[in-house]
Amino acid sequence: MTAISTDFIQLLSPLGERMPHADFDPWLADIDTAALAALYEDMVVVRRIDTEATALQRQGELGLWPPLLGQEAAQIGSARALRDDDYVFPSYRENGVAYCRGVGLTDLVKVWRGSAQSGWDPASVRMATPAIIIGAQTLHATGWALGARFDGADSVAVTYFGDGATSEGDVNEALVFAASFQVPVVFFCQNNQWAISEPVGVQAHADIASRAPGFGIPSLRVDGNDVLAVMAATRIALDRARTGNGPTFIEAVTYRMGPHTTADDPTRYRDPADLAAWGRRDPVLRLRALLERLGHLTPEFEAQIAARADAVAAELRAGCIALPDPPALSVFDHVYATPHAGLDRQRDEYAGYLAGFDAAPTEPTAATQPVASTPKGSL
Amino acid sequence: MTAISTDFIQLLSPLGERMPHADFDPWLADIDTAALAALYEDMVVVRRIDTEATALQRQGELGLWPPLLGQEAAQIGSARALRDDDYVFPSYRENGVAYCRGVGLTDLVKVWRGSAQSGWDPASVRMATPAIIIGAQTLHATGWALGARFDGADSVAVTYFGDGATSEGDVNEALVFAASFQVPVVFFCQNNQWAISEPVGVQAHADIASRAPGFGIPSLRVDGNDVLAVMAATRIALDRARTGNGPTFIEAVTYRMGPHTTADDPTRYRDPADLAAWGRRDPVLRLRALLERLGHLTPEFEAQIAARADAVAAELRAGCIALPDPPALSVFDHVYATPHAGLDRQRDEYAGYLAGFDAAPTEPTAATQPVASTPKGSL
Amino acid sequence: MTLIDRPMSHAPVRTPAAAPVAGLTETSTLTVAKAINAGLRQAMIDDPKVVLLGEDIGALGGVFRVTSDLLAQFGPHRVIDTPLAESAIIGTAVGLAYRGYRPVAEIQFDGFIFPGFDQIVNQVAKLHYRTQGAVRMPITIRVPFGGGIGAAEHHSESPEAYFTHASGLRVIAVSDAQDAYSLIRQAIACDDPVLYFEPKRRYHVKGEVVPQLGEPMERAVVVSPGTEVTLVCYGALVATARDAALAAADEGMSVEVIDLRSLAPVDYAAVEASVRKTGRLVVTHEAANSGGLGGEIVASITERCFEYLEAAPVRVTGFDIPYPAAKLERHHLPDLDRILAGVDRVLGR
Amino acid sequence: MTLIDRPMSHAPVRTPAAAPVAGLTETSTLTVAKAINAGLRQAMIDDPKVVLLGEDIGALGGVFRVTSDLLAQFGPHRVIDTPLAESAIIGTAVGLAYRGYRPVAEIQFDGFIFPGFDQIVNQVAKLHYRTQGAVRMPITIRVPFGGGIGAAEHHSESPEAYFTHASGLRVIAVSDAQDAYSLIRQAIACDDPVLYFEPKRRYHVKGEVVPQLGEPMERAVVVSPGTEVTLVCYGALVATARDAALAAADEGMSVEVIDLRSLAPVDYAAVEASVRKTGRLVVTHEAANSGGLGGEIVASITERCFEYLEAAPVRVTGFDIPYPAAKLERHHLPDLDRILAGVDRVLGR
Ligand SMILES: Cc1ncc(C[n+]2csc(CCOP(=O)(O)OP(=O)(O)O)c2C)c(N)n1
Ligand SMILES: Cc1ncc(C[n+]2csc(CCOP(=O)(O)OP(=O)(O)O)c2C)c(N)n1
Ligand SMILES: [Mg+2]
Ligand SMILES: [Mg+2]
Repeated sequence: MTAISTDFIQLLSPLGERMPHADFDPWLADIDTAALAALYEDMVVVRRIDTEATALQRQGELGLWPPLLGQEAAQIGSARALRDDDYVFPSYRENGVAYCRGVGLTDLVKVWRGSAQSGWDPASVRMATPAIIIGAQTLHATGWALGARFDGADSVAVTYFGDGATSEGDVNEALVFAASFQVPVVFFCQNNQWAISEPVGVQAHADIASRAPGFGIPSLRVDGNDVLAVMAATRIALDRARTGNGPTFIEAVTYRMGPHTTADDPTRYRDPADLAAWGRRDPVLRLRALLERLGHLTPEFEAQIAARADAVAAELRAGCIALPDPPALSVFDHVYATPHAGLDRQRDEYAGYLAGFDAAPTEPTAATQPVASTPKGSL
Repeated sequence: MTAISTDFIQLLSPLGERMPHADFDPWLADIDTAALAALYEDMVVVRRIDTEATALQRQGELGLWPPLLGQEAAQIGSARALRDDDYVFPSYRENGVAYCRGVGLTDLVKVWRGSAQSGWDPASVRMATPAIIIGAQTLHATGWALGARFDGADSVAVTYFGDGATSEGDVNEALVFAASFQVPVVFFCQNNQWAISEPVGVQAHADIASRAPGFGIPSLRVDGNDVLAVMAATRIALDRARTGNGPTFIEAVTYRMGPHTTADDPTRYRDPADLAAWGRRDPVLRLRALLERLGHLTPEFEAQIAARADAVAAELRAGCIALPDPPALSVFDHVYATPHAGLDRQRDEYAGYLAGFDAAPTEPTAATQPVASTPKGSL
Repeated sequence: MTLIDRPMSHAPVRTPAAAPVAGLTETSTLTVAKAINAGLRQAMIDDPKVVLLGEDIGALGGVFRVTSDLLAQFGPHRVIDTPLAESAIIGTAVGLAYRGYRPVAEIQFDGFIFPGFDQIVNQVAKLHYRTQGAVRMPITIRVPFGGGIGAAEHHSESPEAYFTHASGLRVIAVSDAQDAYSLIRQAIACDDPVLYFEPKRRYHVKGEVVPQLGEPMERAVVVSPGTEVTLVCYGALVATARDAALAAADEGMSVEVIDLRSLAPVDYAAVEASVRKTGRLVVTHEAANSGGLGGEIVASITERCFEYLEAAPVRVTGFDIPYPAAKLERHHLPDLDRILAGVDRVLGR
Repeated sequence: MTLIDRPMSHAPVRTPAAAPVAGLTETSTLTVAKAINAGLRQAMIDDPKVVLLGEDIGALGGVFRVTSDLLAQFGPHRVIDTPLAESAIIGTAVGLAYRGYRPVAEIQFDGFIFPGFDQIVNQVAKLHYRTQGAVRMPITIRVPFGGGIGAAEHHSESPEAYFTHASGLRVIAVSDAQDAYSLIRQAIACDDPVLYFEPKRRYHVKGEVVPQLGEPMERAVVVSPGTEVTLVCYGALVATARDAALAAADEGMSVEVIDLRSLAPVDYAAVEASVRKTGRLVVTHEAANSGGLGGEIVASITERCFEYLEAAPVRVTGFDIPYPAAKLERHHLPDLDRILAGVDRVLGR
């Protein structure tokens, strides 16, 4: 079993004790019991979304799902620190963040059902759709933040990425550009200890958080399973950005308790003892314990949260199953924003080809074609 | 004028004073006056090579030349610390290093005359030929060092690159891989304050040397115009690598006193006062001053060095001018190591085409083709 | 000490494997994935300088299990899990080649090759030429490619044409278990850099594998003889093309199917011989039409045997669109019906 | 405070320029480089969201001085000297586009585009499609391209075909001062991403520039009419092709020269109209033959007007080699003689 490094900031112990912290506490002055309860609800709900989506995948309704199990505090704590006019540039695992941004539940699964290459209009929730090319989005965030600086806005770009992503050139170049231009961007790294089958030790022999200062970017290393530490750190970073002090790097030390995606089999590479140890640091149970200590964990409260989670799950399931298949010719839509002679010709030809099939529906049978109708595969 | 940061290790002051340094001095125990004189000769000779090559370019004999003027200490101090079985992966400016590795003088200019895409067989001098794609060579060094580790050898890869290069993804990925695999590689960054027209402040707001520790790689920041500090630092890094302690990063703080290349015009972007200030920190004059203090700067010694520099310059010039033009059909050679049907066909066709010209020499006249016969251009 | 230092954990210990590893000794029925695995194993037995590197290729055995068991059998100095950075995977392979190794790099999915593109086209492809033959780049880059698996974006692409335009590279695409086994061995043994494309959606298709090197990898093969139309294909579409030829035969059309195997160089002698016979050419691939290999083949064959052509050659390819969502991919990928429509077209039917 | 902090120098102050900047108002004689400069200036005047970014484009004005004076005129928030990293230049442009900007990125030389390749083909090209039109990528990527200047490696390449295979991009190559001016303005105004290739070795060639947008950039133009052979070209080779047409006329052959201008999409209507008339096609480019644009054009024209072709189309291109040393480049680049030989061949002479 690998030892768990605890060289990070923690405000909420695994047992739910609230630990005072002189620098961070002022950033949480407004987090009263009601606020804690709201955070708890968020975390329960996104975990439930995760469970439901995993079930939908197992039932063949989704091709793939990348679970956030274990990373609820990292995502909710950071996302709930954002303002509406901030802009998120995520990877593929930030379903909890997307939930907070107001992404529709069905939109959340559209891409994993294979109905579209992305689920929502980024402008409507000020959150880009998932970046699958590891690390690419960190540069987009940096560019957006540069634009925000030019505009004199005090909005901030927040980009999410994993421990594995820190090895990619793009992420390091994003640190270079962000430092050079002193743009309002927060680099939020969820170090969940794994990049598919590779433990974080393959990527780095030093703490991930220690990377950024060498680029001239201050960094914070927090217990990523502690929603309060995450929220305070994010607020500090956002405040620095808003007040013209440039980028900040946050490493949220957490753990991917599920598989990499539903296509993955962690038993091939992961010591079960590790998982058990991290289970004792569960971010949801921890906040629950605090609420219990605060006397807020009434049966009514629990029932209310459970009802909300159930409702969300039901809505997700119904929306997912009801998602219409995209029409055949939409395969040609939106390649370009303006007309394109070559593509128009191909569309016309293919429309004619489809029209040539006698039988209704006017589509090829492709009987011998082994194309899966529901998507599967890895990430 | 920009202030010169002197937050680095210096053993030899700009005035030629030898400053004691508890950590570094033990690494220079063998550097007696004769050794200093040899280093001085190297530096004078490579500066002379530089001047001669620049003159050859001005006279149309070379298409381009990237001067090392001002960087002699960084290159000689490091290159003279290497063993024969170490392997150098340079950029395009390491002509001083190449000289120390035993690269032939004519081979040094072959590529800049446009006679070949590289000047020498890397294996013969254990130095790769110049990498023009900024930073690419740092990964090659890392891979070579990984191989050396597999082989159980105690040879070390040393890669040279500039301050600008530190912004490229490749260089950062090289740091990641080198740290992950703990390979015997030395990252030698000549921070000459400029990437063409961009001052180092565009690339980084922190010292370049502070980059590496965040990757788990220790680093050293030395006065790059001080041949002794450079040599000691390189020896320390090499020793770490040889004894299985992995990579080290060295930032040699120096100054590009010439243009980026002979195609560049620094008056467009550089404050002359900067150049003057750095002139007072000249690496060659500094060592000369030390030799003077040591009473070694006799007229005989100076004459001997001058004669050697003259001889080298004459050899370089003669060799350069005598370089034969490559034969037409060699354009097809060495694309592949093994036969290739497609290319063979093109070669045969072109040979037939050339043979079809009546007039001797059997080559096209291309009268209207504005292809320069001597190369020019930028880098 | 003035080192700006911080404590480092220990480098992984790299111990050689203990027991001797056996390769394939007799004809066996294997999936494409297992055939590549067997070919890799044999190459590693044959030459201690063969090392594998890539993401998740060790304990996991790769996301498609193509490198299963190799870590256990050869140890971590031969099967190297790398940090997550494709440019570095390729660049490190270049350095290993400088030091006399014969690296086999895995790119996890087709769409992830692009961060490594610069090292491939500017270094791997050019170093032998640049150094006038002094530095060899016997690097194999394995890439699972193609669609039809219902995957998310970047997991179904066909980037092969990009590499056929980069002089200095060789490009292979295999279609069945036998070639998967034989050609990975040939690719690794080749002193030139080879892009080796694996037909992702056929990984689980079984076939007989004779443990031999077989035909040289540059040769195209006629996988189904015919007289009226030459149908050129490679990778996963070979099976579809064979099905199309069977279906065409039912309709009385005789289609000769050629599996290119080598995409660079293309075995034009073989294609030309067929087209001189049939007078009609159809080329199919999943990649976009514009700039795809189909155009190159049509142009080259037109140049070589224009007078033998009885109709304009036809391309049946993916459209000029980014790879679409899984639910739409069957409207992008050439399938049996679209290939047959192409055959009809070239026959003027 | 628990921030792992270190002192930072101040961010560069970004002040807008003071005096109003004037664009080109009357017909002027300009070099190609100055014409692009004038087009950039006009685009920046027209739309405050147009920003330039790249290496050395500020104080230096770019290594070819194409962005000369723009920093002084528009200030450092419109003309941005970036750190040395191409992937970041493109990725930052993507982010700026997300925020409503219209970025113009400069790649210093053709061979340096490859570190940015992933961001171009996986992000710039695909984002509009990925987001079903929600996110536009009105990014222009300027690339000086082509050889003939006696430069070192990576400074003379013709990578355009790679981008014509990447669906979602538009690709332009200009040949003279007028198009340089008009098409950079059109490219910047276009809501799709555009790769804009600049004919490096013609930067200093002068021509008359009317300050107008001119023909839509998708249109090919006949730059020299003829009846017997259609000669398709683009970029720096347009001048060579015109010379070849003149020389051919001396020998009694009538060659119609078409400057493509747009390489993706190709204006096939224009090429087809010409080939229907001439029956003969020659395509020339500096890029390698295999996988180059020539094959695509030959294949497409063969598909479209096979029955009009009187001879196999001919390609006159660079060879399938990495760009050679300066002293050898004239044996790689198509020149007047080789183009004439191609014209002879297609005419069966
Ligand atoms: C450029 C690129 N290379 C490889 C992959 C395949 N891949 C998908 S997720 C992943 C691991 C990512 O690990 P990390 O950054 O830690 O994020 P996590 O999945 O743990 O959230 C890999 C290798 C990819 N998507 N993109
Ligand atoms: C990938 C790439 N991008 C751009 C260039 C163009 N270029 C050549 S040298 C140079 C500046 C390099 O600066 P630095 O790394 O500090 O090295 P120096 O020239 O100062 O030795 C640039 C931008 C290049 N050669 N390669
Ligand atoms: Mg991770
Ligand atoms: Mg420099």
